[in-house]
Amino acid sequence: MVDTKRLIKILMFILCTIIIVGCWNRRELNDLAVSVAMGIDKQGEKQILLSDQVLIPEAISGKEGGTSTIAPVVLFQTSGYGIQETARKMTKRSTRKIYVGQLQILIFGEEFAKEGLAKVLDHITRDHEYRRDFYVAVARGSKAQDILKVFTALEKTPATKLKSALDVSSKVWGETSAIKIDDLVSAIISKGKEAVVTGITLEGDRKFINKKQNAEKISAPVKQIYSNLAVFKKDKLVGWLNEQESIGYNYIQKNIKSTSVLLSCPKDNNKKITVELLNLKNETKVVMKNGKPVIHLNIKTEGVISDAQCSMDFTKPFSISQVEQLTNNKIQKSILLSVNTLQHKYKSDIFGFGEEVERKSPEYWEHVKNNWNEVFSGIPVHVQVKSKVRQMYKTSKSFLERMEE
Amino acid sequence: MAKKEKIESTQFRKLISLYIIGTSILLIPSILASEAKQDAWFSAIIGMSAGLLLVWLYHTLGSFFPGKTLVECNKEIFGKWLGTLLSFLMFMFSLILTTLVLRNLGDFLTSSMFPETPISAIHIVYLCIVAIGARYGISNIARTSDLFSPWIFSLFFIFVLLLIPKFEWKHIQPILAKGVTPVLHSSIPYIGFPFLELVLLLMIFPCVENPKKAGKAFFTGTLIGAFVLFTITLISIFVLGAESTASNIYASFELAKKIEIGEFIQRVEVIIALIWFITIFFKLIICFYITVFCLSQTLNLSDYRPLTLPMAMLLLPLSIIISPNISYLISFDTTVWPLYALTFGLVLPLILLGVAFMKKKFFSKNRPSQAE
Amino acid sequence: MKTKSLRKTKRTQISTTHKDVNHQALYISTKLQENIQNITKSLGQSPDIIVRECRLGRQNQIQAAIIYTTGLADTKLVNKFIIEPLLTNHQNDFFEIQSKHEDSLHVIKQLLLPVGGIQETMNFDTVLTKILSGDTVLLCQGYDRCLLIASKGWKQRGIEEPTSQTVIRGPKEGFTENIATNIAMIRRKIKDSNLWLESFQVGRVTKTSVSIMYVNGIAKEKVVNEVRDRIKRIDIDGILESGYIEELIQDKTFTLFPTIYNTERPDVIAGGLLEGRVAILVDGTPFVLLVPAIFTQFFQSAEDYYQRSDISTLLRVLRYFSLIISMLGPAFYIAITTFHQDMLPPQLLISLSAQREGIPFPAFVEAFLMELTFELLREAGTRLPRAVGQTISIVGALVIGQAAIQAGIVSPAMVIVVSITAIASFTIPSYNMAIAFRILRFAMMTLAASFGLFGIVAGFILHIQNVCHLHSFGVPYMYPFGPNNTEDKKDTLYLRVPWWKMTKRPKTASEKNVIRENGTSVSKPEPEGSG
Amino acid sequence: MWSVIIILVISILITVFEGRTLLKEKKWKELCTFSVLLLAGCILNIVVSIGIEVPTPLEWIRMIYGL
Repeated sequence: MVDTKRLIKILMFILCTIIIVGCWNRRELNDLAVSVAMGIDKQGEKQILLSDQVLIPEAISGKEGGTSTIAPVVLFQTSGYGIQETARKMTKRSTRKIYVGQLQILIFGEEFAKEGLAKVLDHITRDHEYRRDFYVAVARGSKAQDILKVFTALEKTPATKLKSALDVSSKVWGETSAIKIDDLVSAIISKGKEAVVTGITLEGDRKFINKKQNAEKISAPVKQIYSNLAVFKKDKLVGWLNEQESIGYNYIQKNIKSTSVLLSCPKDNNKKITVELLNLKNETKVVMKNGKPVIHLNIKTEGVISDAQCSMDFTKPFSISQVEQLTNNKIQKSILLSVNTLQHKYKSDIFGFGEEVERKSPEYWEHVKNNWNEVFSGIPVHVQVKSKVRQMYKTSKSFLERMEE
Repeated sequence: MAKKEKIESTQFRKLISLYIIGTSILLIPSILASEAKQDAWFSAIIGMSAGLLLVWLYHTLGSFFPGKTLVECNKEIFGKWLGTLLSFLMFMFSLILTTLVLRNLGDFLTSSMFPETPISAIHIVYLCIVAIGARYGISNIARTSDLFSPWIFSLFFIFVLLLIPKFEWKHIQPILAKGVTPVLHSSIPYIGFPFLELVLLLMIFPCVENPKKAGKAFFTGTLIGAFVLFTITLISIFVLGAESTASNIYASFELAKKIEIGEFIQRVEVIIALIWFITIFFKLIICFYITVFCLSQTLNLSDYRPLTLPMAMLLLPLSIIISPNISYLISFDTTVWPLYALTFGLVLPLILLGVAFMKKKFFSKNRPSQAE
Repeated sequence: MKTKSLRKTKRTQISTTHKDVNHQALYISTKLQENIQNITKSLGQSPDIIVRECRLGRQNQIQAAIIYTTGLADTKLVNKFIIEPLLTNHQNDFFEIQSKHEDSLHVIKQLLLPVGGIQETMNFDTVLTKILSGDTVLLCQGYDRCLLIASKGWKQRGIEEPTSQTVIRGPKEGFTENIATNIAMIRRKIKDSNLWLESFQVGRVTKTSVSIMYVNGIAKEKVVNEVRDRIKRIDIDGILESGYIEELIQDKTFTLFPTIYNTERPDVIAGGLLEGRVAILVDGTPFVLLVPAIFTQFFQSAEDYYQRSDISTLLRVLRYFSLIISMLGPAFYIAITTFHQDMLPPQLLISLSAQREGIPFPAFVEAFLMELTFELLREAGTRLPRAVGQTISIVGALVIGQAAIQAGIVSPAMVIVVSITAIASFTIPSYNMAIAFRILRFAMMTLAASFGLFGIVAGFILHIQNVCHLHSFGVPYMYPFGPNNTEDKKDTLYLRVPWWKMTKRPKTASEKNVIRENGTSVSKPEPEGSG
Repeated sequence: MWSVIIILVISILITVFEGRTLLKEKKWKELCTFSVLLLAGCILNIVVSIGIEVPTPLEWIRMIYGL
């Protein structure tokens, strides 16, 4: 008790020395090159090309209100053998250390993805600086670096544009799937599930890549568009799903918050009726039949008729049930389509049926887990869809009908 | 001087639960899930019940020698020389435990937040605080725990609440797919890790004001601590799945990374980590206090306080050399540590209790008392 | 808990020599002239000591002298009620009575002087002290005693509104420099026979009167005894303000935090007394001390008890937040911008780093400079004459706020952080507590700059440990929190439950008589139409 | 090099502050324990800071338990 004061003095002294010597991990904000998007491409035989889209803060915010003439971002690129080595080499180009803590999207080149992602994913999951919540995408038919070189309007940084576009489209349209790095990694690791990554393509005149005029035109000459899903087997890209199949996949995964289904009119194939699905419930059941699993998919949807071109009177219950039936068929078709493609074309269980089987029957799973993808392609899948059309917005009859009356 | 210090039974309860939560909250989910996989929560329950049994043992021992610390019990039962030797071994046990706790903290910080900071710098900072705290005495530690524990528990509660939307209920299935063996097997290091270490708390057990309430506090404290660990294990499985839980060394930190509250508040993991620092701090300071106190009692010193600074000085290099890397530490924690802890946490108390019981039965009427 | 703070000052020797020169006599002699000479000599023949010699009695046979100090004694009172009755009552019964009684001093005291406080003394020292504190001395030839007549009356400040702790609702009177007035103000609030007062004289040279006040039966006897002992142990030449006493009697000096509460407000003191605390009043200062003091007390304003409980609770929560901001604000900013950038939302990160572009200093130095400038401004503002002070703060704000940003020396965000911190620190009601947190802020900034949030937490733990270690007169400083007490948490840092729920006195200060309000009686009227 | 000097300075500081009171109060046993601990700490610190590899004490425990 007597010399506690003294003790505190000594320890304060020690603390002060450390503090003075300290500051190992300190980085000032203006010493950071904040990377918001990253692209990884194949370069030559074995090397990778790492592209970092780095923010230029003054160009985005600041006193000039962002109307400066410099581009809002700058792309640093280096090639190397491993991602860590390459990232460090980047400092040769950039005056500041690249900071990846704010990464929003990671894009793999298609060629690179075909060879396997494993060699970069380990570093990304291990390094403490990477977050776990950025999106991943595969550049379809182009290089990842090209996608990062496109000027965009509306959002100042291309990365933000890429991120929010993916966010929105995966929610309201159902073709794309917003896959985060965490989902990707856990799907690759899991034995009962394969990975899926959304695709991104460049459309338009490639001359405008890396040109500021692109953002200045009302109709941008070159656009980044999300489309389709890339199917992986382990960490390697094996193929793409088309639009229908992608939607089918998303139905199974319950990824869709809402989407619209385009149906042909019962009487006239050329006229269309659109049902907007608002609520989607999905149940995957595994039933063991004769020691073999059978998958039952039960899907329940609720929707509204949002656009009807056919001449139907929706005040009649019959026409409603007709629409419901059509919706059922449509959804079932797209699901079966995607299941078929994956079972037979790619032999990759991206739906996670394997995990369901494991839960249902661990003993059986022990048997088949090592060649699950083979087993998967032979599993019967039953799909049952129950749709309900609740409302039809403000009008009960279609516009055409009302014109004719 | 130190013996006059008193703590309340509620404070004792808090100290125990913080002591159990301490470093375990970081490491336990991964250790449990490495073998039991999705049944890790089951192992947590087994560990908890084993822990409660142990607490019953310690409590019996503690109330057998009212007002006596473990070291004093040793000396009373085994006589001066053997008792001193055993107490010294006990001291080594607590010293190694303290070192391990310190090292765990340093490893956690350097690997998750400050990779460039030398681990010794972090240790020095922590040792400084701990030395001051130990110097202030156990009652001050108890008061500090009074102040911090509402924060820790409420933040833990918020942490759980924020993770609920991320639950994937199906992660927990299938239940007991591989039978009970892996579950039992993985609960062994868990029993060794926080629960067998509880034996050291017999050093401060006599400080508690009301011995009757102290026993109850011992139980409830253990229960609370074990429940927190159980919750965190369960949540890790729910959110991360068994695979990720097992492969992430600091699974609960990984959990914290999953929290998002809207767009603005993300990546609160640092704040959650800070809460864990505080629990680790408590574990460390209790261990440190016990180590120093144990030594001073073993050598019959009048005061433990002069030993705090040199002990801190000694702990610093020890914590560096104690393990070459984290995987060594974890393998030690899961293989050797349970045995080592078993020696001091189960065998020694049992012998003590047995001998004491025999002595009481045969000699109680002949000898009035053994104390000097 | 030993009080080590009762240190002996080095001024001891000076005062002893002073004694040797002047004090030849210990007692009053029977010779009047000798006495007068002694007194004037002892007081250095100061011209403000008035010696009025006169003769009393029917035959003017009694030689007497009236001595007082101009300025300290109320001259009107001396003339009207001391000199006049003595000189005009010659022809009255006095003479006859005097013949019966030998003791004319006694007669004068009993029959002649229409004044309240009259004492007799033989002690020469007392006489000097009394003269110097404004009393009048009546010496008579042939007596080795004298009369001390209370005639204090000097110009003093009237009761004004306290400036250090202002309230919107509540009494607007504050203590004055006069201890008697102060005691009266407290007495006016608590009219109970158990409100006890004890007086001491502290300071060998200044002979300042110090009083302790407590409600007998509520205050812990241990605390009262401890206060009494500690005050008696003080050995110093002078006490000029209650700050002297505070420092000399507090438990442990190694802390930034005040462990004794001080206030200018009688209502706060009265409230404290009712809770069982002990008040220490010192003559010559409007600041009255209250012990034991606990941490939470310093965050309570008198007004909290006058506003509705829900409002007060919210205000206390607000203060609690501002306490955290004022201690940790800049530290957090430094930690997050230099260590944990990933905690920032992307948009904020962009705008912050754009602002920092071109700033020559690291964030820590920037923050340090700004905080230092702010402290300078604050100090300048309080020290300068009021009119200039205003100007200084305006100039400071303009120069620092505008020019520094435009020159690119500091970033706007930092200015915002520093100003928020400054504003937050003003919400802490107690000035000396606010200072403690201001100092801690710098320590926390340093820790944050070297270890980020980890450093802040480490510092925080250290600080909490230290605070938990403190005691104020045997009461743990962090009382209702550590050690924990649910009952007493009803009136703490962030909570003020309604009066009808606070039925017990805090255990900090009172042991017996804890029931403050009869819990069963419904003091609140039932709302009409209910039930 | 610097680290060795700092370690020595700190050890001396600790000795001066703590040892003085112990000496004054004539607590020889405490002083003895104190010095042994401090010496061990100091030497170990220096050894570690110079960079000499020290085997971990955990290995001994492992050996005792025969694993």
